[in-house]
Amino acid sequence: MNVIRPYGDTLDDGKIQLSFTLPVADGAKGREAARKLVLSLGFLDCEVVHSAALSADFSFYVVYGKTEASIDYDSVVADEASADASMGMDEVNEYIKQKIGRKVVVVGACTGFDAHTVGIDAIMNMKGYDHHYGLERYPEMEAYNLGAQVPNEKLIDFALKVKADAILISQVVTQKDTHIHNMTEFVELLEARGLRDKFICIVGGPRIGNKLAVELGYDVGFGRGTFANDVATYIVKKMAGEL
Amino acid sequence: MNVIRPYGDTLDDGKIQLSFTLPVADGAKGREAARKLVLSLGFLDCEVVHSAALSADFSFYVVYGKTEASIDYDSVVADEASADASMGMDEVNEYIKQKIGRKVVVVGACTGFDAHTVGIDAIMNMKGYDHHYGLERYPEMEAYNLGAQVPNEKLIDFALKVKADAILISQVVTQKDTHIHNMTEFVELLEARGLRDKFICIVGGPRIGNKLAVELGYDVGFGRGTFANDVATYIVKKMAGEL
Amino acid sequence: MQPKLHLPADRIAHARLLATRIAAPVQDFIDSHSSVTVERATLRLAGADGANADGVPVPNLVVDQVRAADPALLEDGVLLRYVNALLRGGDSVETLNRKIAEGFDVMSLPLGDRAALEKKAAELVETGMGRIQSMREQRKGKLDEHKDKNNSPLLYLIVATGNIYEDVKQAKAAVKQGADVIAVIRTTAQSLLDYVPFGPTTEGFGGTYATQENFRIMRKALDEAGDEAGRYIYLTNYASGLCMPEIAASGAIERLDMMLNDSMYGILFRDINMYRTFVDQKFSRMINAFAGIIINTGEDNYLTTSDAVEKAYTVLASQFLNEQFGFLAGMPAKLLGLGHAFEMEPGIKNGFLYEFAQAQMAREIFPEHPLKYMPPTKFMTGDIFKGLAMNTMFNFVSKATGQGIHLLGMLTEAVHTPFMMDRYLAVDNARYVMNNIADFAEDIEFRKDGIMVKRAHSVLAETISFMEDIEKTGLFDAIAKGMFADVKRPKDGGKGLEGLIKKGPAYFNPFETYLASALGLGK
Amino acid sequence: MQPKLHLPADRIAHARLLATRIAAPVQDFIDSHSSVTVERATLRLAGADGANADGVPVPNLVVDQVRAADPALLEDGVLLRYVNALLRGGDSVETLNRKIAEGFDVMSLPLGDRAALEKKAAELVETGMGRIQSMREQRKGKLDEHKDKNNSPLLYLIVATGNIYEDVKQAKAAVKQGADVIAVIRTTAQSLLDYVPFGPTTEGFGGTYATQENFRIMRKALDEAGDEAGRYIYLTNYASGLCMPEIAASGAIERLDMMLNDSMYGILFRDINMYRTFVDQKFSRMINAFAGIIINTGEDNYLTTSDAVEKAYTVLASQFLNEQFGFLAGMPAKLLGLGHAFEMEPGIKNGFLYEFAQAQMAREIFPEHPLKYMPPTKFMTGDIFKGLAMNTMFNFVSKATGQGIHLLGMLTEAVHTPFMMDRYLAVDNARYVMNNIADFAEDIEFRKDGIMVKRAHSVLAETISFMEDIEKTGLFDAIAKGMFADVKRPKDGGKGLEGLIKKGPAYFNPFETYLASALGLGK
Ligand code: B12
Ligand code: B12
Ligand SMILES: Cc1ncc(COP(=O)(O)O)c(C=O)c1O
Ligand SMILES: Cc1ncc(COP(=O)(O)O)c(C=O)c1O
Repeated sequence: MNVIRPYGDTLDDGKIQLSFTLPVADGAKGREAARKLVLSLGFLDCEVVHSAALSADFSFYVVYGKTEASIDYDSVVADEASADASMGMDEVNEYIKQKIGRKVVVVGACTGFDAHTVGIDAIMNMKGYDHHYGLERYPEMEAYNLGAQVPNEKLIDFALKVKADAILISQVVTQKDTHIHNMTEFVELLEARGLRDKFICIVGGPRIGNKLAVELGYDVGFGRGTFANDVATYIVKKMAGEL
Repeated sequence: MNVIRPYGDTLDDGKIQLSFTLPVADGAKGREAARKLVLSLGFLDCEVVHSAALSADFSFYVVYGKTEASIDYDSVVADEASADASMGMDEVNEYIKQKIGRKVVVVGACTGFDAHTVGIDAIMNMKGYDHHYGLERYPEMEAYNLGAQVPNEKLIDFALKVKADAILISQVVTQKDTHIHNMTEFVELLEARGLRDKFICIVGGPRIGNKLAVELGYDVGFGRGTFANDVATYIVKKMAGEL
Repeated sequence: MQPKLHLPADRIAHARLLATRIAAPVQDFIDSHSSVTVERATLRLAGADGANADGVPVPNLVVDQVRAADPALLEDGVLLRYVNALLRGGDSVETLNRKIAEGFDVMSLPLGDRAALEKKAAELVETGMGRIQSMREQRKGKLDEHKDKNNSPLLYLIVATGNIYEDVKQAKAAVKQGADVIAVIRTTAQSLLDYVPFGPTTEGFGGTYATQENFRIMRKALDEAGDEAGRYIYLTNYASGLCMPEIAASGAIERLDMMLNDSMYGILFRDINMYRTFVDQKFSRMINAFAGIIINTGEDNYLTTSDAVEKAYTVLASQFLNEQFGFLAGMPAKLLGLGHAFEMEPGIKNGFLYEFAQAQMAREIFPEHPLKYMPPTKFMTGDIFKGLAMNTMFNFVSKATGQGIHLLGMLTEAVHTPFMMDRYLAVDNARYVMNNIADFAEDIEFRKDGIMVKRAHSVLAETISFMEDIEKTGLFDAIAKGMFADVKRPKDGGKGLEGLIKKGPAYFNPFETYLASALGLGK
Repeated sequence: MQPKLHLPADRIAHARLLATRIAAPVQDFIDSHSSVTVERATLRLAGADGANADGVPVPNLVVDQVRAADPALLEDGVLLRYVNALLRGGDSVETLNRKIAEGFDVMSLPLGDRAALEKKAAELVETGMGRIQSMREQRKGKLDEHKDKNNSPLLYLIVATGNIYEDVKQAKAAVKQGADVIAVIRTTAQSLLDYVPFGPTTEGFGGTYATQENFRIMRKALDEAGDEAGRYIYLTNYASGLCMPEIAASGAIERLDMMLNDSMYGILFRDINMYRTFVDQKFSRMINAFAGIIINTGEDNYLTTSDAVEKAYTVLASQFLNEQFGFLAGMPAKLLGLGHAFEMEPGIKNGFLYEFAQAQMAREIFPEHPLKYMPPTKFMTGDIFKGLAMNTMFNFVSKATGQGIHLLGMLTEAVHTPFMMDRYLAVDNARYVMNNIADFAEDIEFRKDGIMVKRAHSVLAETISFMEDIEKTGLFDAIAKGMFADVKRPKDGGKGLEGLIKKGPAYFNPFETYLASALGLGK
């Protein structure tokens, strides 16, 4: 057991900063409402240090609260696919040669109406991102980047055509849960066509977590700060049965 | 019943921004710990949008959470003494003439080790604060401002000497709850000397709430944004038995 | 504002000359073409409106009917057929619209007397253009009434809930907080729809459908909020996409004040066919110009994919081109809200000086243009506190260089579409900074051989050499070769090419003729 | 940095002349007086240390013993008696300290041979001063080792937990984040204690007791953290208060690098007697000077009670006086961290220009001084987002005017003493801004008749007229009349007057003599 709590300036003081809007007018009553609301979240102690009117019927609050909430750090399991020791590009290529013995084929796209290609480009394009080359540069990989706004159906067809080992999907827009709809549709299509087991299915994007991805039927999900070698490591280890 | 929830961009979406420190290293495990912690506070949904190392053993998190917590706004009772319709300076003087018929004597000080006089000066000094004259300028009041770091004992002696109607205490430093110790000591001293009923006891400061003040045995507490006329209104109404 | 950069006037003039030379062949192409959306926009100006039970708008129905009858007929312009139906049926525009929505085919009637048709068309032009003219006057009246009450630069806030009624709430709150301009962001991918949805809408993703009814709802709300706040609130929406001229038409009719409208955005960033886009942008801009609507161009987009330091010249080159295409569509400088952005990586040493220099450069090269300045987006992260600081610096540069239209940066840019409180914090920050440095621009000079002066000179030089290349290559080929924004767009690729129309010798479009003459455009 | 303000050199010279004239009579008074804390500081330099069971420090015990024996004896200086006890008992300093702490009265021994006493005292001077000298060399060694690795300006962060061990944690984190200077804030009201607590402490309010042991603990921690970070970390504490010289002595011994030390702060802001303060500040500054410790003066305090726009001249006047008293105590300009602050109300139009002008003015008038620049505090509110923006603007001005020591503003200034994350956000902001505008100062000029130039000229003019008034009135009377900071301090009022000592003809203080000669101070 290693119980931890938020830290302001003293161990276990439980200090947290919050800010939010309430759909009520600014004023003493609003501030008291803000305070009660925060207390109802289980804070022991709460100071509304600022309030301001956003309009006649909305008001903004800055609050510092103190909580006794804690978690056992030992029991926390990091759940980020890109988190820890990934292999570098050369290592991945070596690994493919050693353990797979043929080129690994990956297909990527930004699906649905999503046109945010910078993320998938960062993973796939030659030039890569932040000093990490993209998958196109991996000699032992064959990488196809289909770009923006690719319908799920089309992506699957293409993956079949090039005999892809892995499909990489990027989802950036999350408003109204579009990404969820879109990600779900993709997996359902695959399953309907009996193809789910043919591909390693990977999804990424700044608001994508591994948990969510797995829940929706993907093999893995990658969030912000992912680099090509993180994904490559996952793919090849998965193919080699080491994951 | 008028149930309200935090508002991000849609009614009842329950969005709240949080930031805090955890006494663990930055990384995937830390982020997961942050997420779990926020969930344990009763948030439904929580995105750790940023983390950074503060040192090898401390890390910082910015989080957006979604809560279903709500409160019934109708049941909220504003509890800020300075909140609503206070009389203006002229009105207060008129009120004293009409309903009290003699000068009202007030004594103020920044007590204990607290040397933050700007707040009590704002309430008492001639020039006042933000276009609200201080009590010294009220013709129907006699106001004594004893300044900084006044021991509680001395303040009481002085109040007795000038036959004060009200004692005004300012407490700004709250670290390690100094203000609580100090405020408590004052009331205990008064009670020990059998004087509690002789004075209207008022405390103020940026982190002082009315609730706290009343709990500690004061008549009332005033927070940030108080003006002289708010306090004056309270004193005279209390003296006239209208509160 | 005193110039600070000592930019050589002859080089600037040379760049403008290059822009005219680059634009000229494109303009020739444009003048001999129309498109389905140009035709639909014409119909809208004439009064065509409404949609059938499947949501297909009346203007689309009319164009489709003509095409179905004989695709070759499109070359005469579609208005003729609509006017014909009006005359033959003796209906009001409203009645005809309803009939068409209910299934009536305008091609079911043979063409009537040409002179009568032209007369009726001239009446429609008078009514339609009169309506827009009166909107323009209303705007002027309101601006005069609330003279000098707007912030300078204008503070521009977006709403993007997807639901027009929720947008109204957010917009009103934004006005209360101090916004001058409200832009209703469109739903994801609307630019790829080859029709304009009809009626009020409540279900968009990342934005709200641009529909004429939504325009009307928001216009009304902003007029109210503006009257209350004692200043005019500029309403903004997006023309860009497969329906540029139609949205411009609806915007003109509903008194929008600004529209996103870039001569190449659709090509580069939405993969819309280049011929189609060039044709569409011209007609849409003529409408914007006549309606007194300020256009906002999209140079900021170059920097979301390319590096802001390296590719600064693409922004300036695009500004010259957008200016030129604007002039060719009859737009005066004061309606040309040329775009640029504060998008450098925040870790760059002296990055602020480069940004300052470039913003000042835009100001000096385009002195009468209400420059549209975009906030940091690409390097925003979940660190909202860092983001707020970046926005503070951006607000500083904008005020210190006298920008015209200031898009407020959101501290949560990397997280979600703006919460109401995010917008408040943005306005509050801008107002603080801009008031606190109010006259800084007038109070300083740049060192003659300093970093800022050198930066501006070198960006101008790079721009000129880039534009010389483009002139040599030709704009169509330059785009095809990926010289802009690192994307290659084949000339016959992209969406919407099938909607391009070669004008026939009998092409009839009295609205175009009217606009061209009103805007002083020689044919 | 190129001057930008065109300030008239003759007026600046005149202001300096006024400062020498104002300081001269005060200096005469100082030279003929000592105080209990000057005596105790002398004892500390000689090695007196420790405390009795009630926590009364050995230096206080010695002084009290002398006074108890005969108050008149104080005029000879107390060191004599301590040396006498050492000689008579044949003890080491440590043994004598222990004995005193256990109750031994130095006055129980009659005075021995004068020559022997003087010789022993000279030995103590050599040891004591040697120790300080070696600390100075250690500092120089470390600074050379990590040359040019510090930020410019130096980033200064406070820790204020009340617990020295917790402070260490926070300080190390702050170093990790990028701080150059760590100041351990003192506990509330320590400045009013007429003794320096002993040993490590864990219970302070709003800060941690300044004790020699706490200094040592933090020094060690910062040396470690600095070595790890590859830069020298400056340790700072507060001399001000009733024990200025003693804390200066402990600081010199434990290799502090900076100390808050203002010639009038105690008088004005802590109601300490003015005679006492002037006497104490001199000796404390001589120690600081010899130890190579940069002092930070407290002009920012004027602005926490008075208006920063109106009373800007009080800051400049105080800087001239602090400079003068510094020179008189043997301090070179490079150790004079004169204070000023960014404390204007954020709603002021062009407030940024005034702040910029004033910061630049300080820089130009005090070109070699490592100016200490304080962040916004008074107008910080619970709106942490606004506060962050204000700090961003402050960081900008600081870098753009080449300040020396930059106190980082906290976004939670109005809420609580800094959380660890608050500090991180502060450093992160400063580093971003300062790198992003790195060479801005060199890249701009001020318009000759602009707002900034005018502002600086007018503040200088007001300062001179204010100093002329003070000269006429005399500094003691000027303070008594409330001419500074709107507070009136009666000459014989305030705390600590009873501890003032008129030096007798036989006053013996070889440390003072040594320091005066080492610092080149003529008597
Ligand atoms: C650039 C940008 C654009 C550009 C996109 C250009 C292009 N070709 O990509 C343009 C201007 C076109 C644009 C348009 C829009 N945008 Co945009 N845009 C951004 C912006 C500023 C940066 C995104 C970016 O490039 N990040 C850099 C890359 C490298 O990071 P990344 O995508 O997170 O990718 C990394 C990881 O997530 C991961 N990853 C990503 N994908 C994948 C896939 C796999 C398989 C793996 C393994 C990993 C992985 O690895 C990458 C490298 O580490 C963000 C705000 C921001 N600062 O984040 C808004 C943002 C994403 N946009 C937003 C919106 C709403 C839109 C619009 C819908 C607005 C509108 N209504 O018009 C439009 C519509 C676009 C559409 N149809 O999708 C919102 C999304 C809100 C939300 N959460 O839903 C954001 C957050 C802005 C905001 N606050 O409102 N946008
Ligand atoms: C100015 C200032 C100082 C000045 C004070 C000068 C003076 N003569 O007052 C100086 C420089 C001396 C100072 C010193 C210290 N300060 Co100080 N200081 C501040 C500062 C910047 C502003 C306070 C202020 O003047 N506010 C303006 C007035 C008008 O507001 P106010 O006090 O809230 O008063 C209003 C209401 O609260 C109310 N009110 C107040 N009192 C009363 C009384 C009555 C009867 C009523 C009815 C109403 C009322 O009415 C007023 C008008 O609306 C604050 C930070 C901040 N921005 O708030 C820190 C702050 C208060 N200081 C702080 C600290 C820790 C200290 C020190 C202890 C630091 C140290 N270790 O050295 C010292 C010690 C002082 C001491 N012994 O008390 C902390 C307190 C943290 C905490 N919550 O415990 C703060 C919050 C800064 C920080 N973030 O660390 N400080
Ligand atoms: C000129 C221009 N038009 C349109 C848009 C956005 O439109 P959409 O995303 O609907 O294509 C932008 C966005 O940056 C733009 O700059
Ligand atoms: C010169 C100087 N000394 C000391 C202090 C603070 O010391 P204390 O609060 O312990 O008196 C300050 C604080 O502002 C200061 O400026």
